[in-house]
Amino acid sequence: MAEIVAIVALSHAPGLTGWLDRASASVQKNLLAGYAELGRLLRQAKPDVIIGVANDHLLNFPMHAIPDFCVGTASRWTGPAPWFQDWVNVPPYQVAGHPDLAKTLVREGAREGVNFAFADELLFDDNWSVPLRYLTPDYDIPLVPIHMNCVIPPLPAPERCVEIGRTIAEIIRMRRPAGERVAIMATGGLSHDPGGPKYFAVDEKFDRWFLDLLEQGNAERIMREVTIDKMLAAGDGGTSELLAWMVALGAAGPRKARTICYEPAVELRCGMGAVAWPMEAQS
Amino acid sequence: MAEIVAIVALSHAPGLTGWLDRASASVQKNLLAGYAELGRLLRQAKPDVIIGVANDHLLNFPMHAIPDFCVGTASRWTGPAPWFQDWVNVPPYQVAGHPDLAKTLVREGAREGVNFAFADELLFDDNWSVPLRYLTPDYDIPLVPIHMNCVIPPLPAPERCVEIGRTIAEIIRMRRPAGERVAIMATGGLSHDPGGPKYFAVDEKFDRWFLDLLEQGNAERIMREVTIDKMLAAGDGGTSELLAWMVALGAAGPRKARTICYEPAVELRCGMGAVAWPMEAQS
Amino acid sequence: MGIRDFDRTLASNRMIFEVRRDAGKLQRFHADLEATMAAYGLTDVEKAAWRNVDIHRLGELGVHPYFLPQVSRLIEGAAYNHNKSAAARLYAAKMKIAGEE
Amino acid sequence: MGIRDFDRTLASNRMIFEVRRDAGKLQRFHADLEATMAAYGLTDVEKAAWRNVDIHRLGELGVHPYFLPQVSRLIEGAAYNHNKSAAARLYAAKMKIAGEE
Ligand SMILES: [Fe+3]
Ligand SMILES: [Fe+3]
Repeated sequence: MAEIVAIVALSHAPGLTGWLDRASASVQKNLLAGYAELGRLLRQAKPDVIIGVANDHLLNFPMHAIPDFCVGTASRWTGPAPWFQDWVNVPPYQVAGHPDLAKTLVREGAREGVNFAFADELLFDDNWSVPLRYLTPDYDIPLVPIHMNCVIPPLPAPERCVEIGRTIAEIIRMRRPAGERVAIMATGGLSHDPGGPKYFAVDEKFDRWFLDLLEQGNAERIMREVTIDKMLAAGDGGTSELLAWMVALGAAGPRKARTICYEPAVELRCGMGAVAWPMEAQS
Repeated sequence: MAEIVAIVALSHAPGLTGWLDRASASVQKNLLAGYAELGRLLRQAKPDVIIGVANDHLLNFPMHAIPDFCVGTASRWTGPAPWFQDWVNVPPYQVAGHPDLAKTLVREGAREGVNFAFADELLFDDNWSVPLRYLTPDYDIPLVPIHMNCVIPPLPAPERCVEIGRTIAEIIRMRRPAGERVAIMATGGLSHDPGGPKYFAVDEKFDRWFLDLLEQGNAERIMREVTIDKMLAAGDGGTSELLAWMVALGAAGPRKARTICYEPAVELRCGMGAVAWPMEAQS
Repeated sequence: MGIRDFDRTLASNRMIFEVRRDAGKLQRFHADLEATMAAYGLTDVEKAAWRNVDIHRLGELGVHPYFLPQVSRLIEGAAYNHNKSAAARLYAAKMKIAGEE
Repeated sequence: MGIRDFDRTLASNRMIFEVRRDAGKLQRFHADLEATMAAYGLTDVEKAAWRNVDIHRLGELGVHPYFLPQVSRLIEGAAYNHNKSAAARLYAAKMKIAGEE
C-alpha cells in the first residue's frame, strides 16, 4: 500500500503572481511567508507525485459535456496556456505527469462508483500555474491534475466531494504500490466573485468561519453547514471552488487542518489562504 | 403548459429488423402485431415531438468522458450510422429534431439538478433505427433523442433514472408552450447479454417479473427491487438498458403500464417486449 | 444573474470558450468580430451586446459569469490585471458596480 | 469478466470505438491491422489477442463486453447476424460458449 504523505489546500488567485505588488506590504509579506512555508511542508514530505484537485475554470470542459471530475493522464504537462500567460505572469513551465497513477484512479474509481473522465490534454491556467510557482518552483514533482466542475450548476454536492476524496485516498492506499509517496493538493477559493457584483470584495467572515471549521476537523459538520448556497452567497462566481478543498478534506478524514496563512486580499480580489492537514510520519 | 400524450417503452434488438425470419412463426406474428399496435397508439396520440430515451451503445460517448444523459439538439437526424446499416437492415432515413425543446431540457434540467450533456451530432444504431421503423415508418414525427449511459459503470441508479423522468415530465408541463403534444419513448432491454456468456439466452422469468411490476404501477417498489445487480444477473451486457424504461416510468408516475407484447425471443437474442402507459385523454 | 442562470447552450458561451483556447481563433476574433459571431451562430441580441461591449447584457443573456471579466480582458488585455487596470475598470463600468478609481 | 471489469483506459477500447464511427478508419483497420494497432498504442498482449482474434482474451484484458460481438462482426461481417451466422458462430467459438449449430 502506498502512503499519503501530505494534504494541503490553498487559494490560486492570479493576483498572487500577476499583481501582488498592488497589495499592502503586510499582505505581501504574510502571503509570501505562508506559501513558502506550505511549499516547505509539501517538499519535506518527499512526495513521488502530487494529485492536484482544482476547478476547471471553463477552460477544458466543453459546454456540451461537463464532467464532474476529469483526471489528467498525460506523461507531461505544460503551462500556462497561451492566452493566460500574461495574466498569471508565470513563465512557461513543464512538469511530469504520472499516467500509471492517473489510470489507476480512473479504473478503480469506476469500480467504486466514481465516473472519472480522463484527458491526455489539459490547458492549465491559474489553477496550477499559481500554486506550482510557489510550492514546487523547480517543477520537479510529477503532477496528476484532477480538473473538476466547481462553477457550472449542477455542481457536485459537498457530500459527494468528500466521498470522492475518501475514495481517492482509499485507492491510493489499497491499489498503489508499497513505498509510493503521494501528496494531495487542492486549489481554489476562498471567497471571490469573478463575474459577479462582488468582484472587488472578499467575504472575510465566511472565510474565517470555513477555516475554523477545517481546524475543528469535523467533516460531517462541514458537509452539512458549508452548503453550495452559502458558498455562492460569499461570492457567486468562484467561492464554490472550495468544493476542491472538500475533496482534500475527504482524503484527510478526521484530521484537524492547520491554517498556514489567511489574508482577505481585496487587491487580489480573493480571500487568500492556505491550510495543511498534519500527516503522521510513517517513514 | 404542454401535454404528455403518450409514454411507451419497447425493446430495440436489431434482430427485429435484421433477421426476424429466423424466429418462429408465432414469435414473428406476435411481435409484428404488438409493435404495430404500439405504433398505432403512439401515432393516434398525435404527438408534435417524441422524446426518445435509449442506451448510447458506446457509439457516441467517448471512452474518456461518459455523460449519464445527452440530449440531441440538432434540427435533423439521419440513420442508421454506416457501419450499422447492414446489421439493422433498415434503409437510410431522416427525421426532424426539435432544437427548441431539446435546449429547454438542457437549460431547465440544469436548474433542476440534472447535468444533461447535449450534442448536435449523434450516430444512430439499433437504438432508434429499430423502433422508428415500426412505430413511425414515415419518419414524420420530430425526435429529441436522449442517449444515456446504460452499460458503462458506474451507471445512473434506478432511483436517479426515475427522478430524471419526473424532471423531464415536469419541464414539459411547466416550461413548454400550451398546446404542445409530447410523447416519451424509451427503448432498450429486456433481458439480453451482448458480449457475455448468456449471448444466446433470454431470462424470461426476469422479464415477466419486471413487466408485472410495471403493470402494478408502483415506481417506489420498482426502484427498490429492480436493482442494477439484478439487471446484470439477467444479462450483464444489455439488460441494464431497462434504466431507460425507468426514465419513462418516472415520467408516467403512478400509472399502471399495459404490456402490449412479450416474447422471450432467443432467435433475436433478446427478451422482446413493449408497454404503454395509458394517458388520460385531455384533448 | 449568477452561475445558476447561465445558459450552456448559448452560442456566445461556445465562442468565448473556444477563442481562449486557440490562438488562431483568438486572432480572427480580434480581427473580425462580426465574422466570428456569425460563425458561431450568435443571435441578433447577442451580437448587439458584443458590439456594445455590454458585459452586463451578456450576463443577462446567459453568458457564464466567469467569462464576463474575461470579456473585459479580451478587450483591454489581461496583463497586470489589478483593480485599477483598464480591464478591471471596464468590467466595473459595464457592470455598473463600484470599482477602484 | 463483465461490464464492471472493463477498462475504459485500454487502448483497444478506443480503437474499436473509433473504427466503427469512421469509414476511413474502418478501411485502414481492415487493410492493415498492425498499423492501426500501433497508431492506437495497443500493448503487446492486446496486439497478440487481436492477431489471434482471441475475443475472450480481449474481454479479459478489459475490452467492453458490448464490443466483443462487434469484434466478431468486424471480422465476419454484420449483415443477417442470426444465431447461425458466421459472426455469431465465431463469437460462440472464441468465447467457448454453446451457440447454435
Ligand atoms: Fe479559480
Ligand atoms: Fe441496446
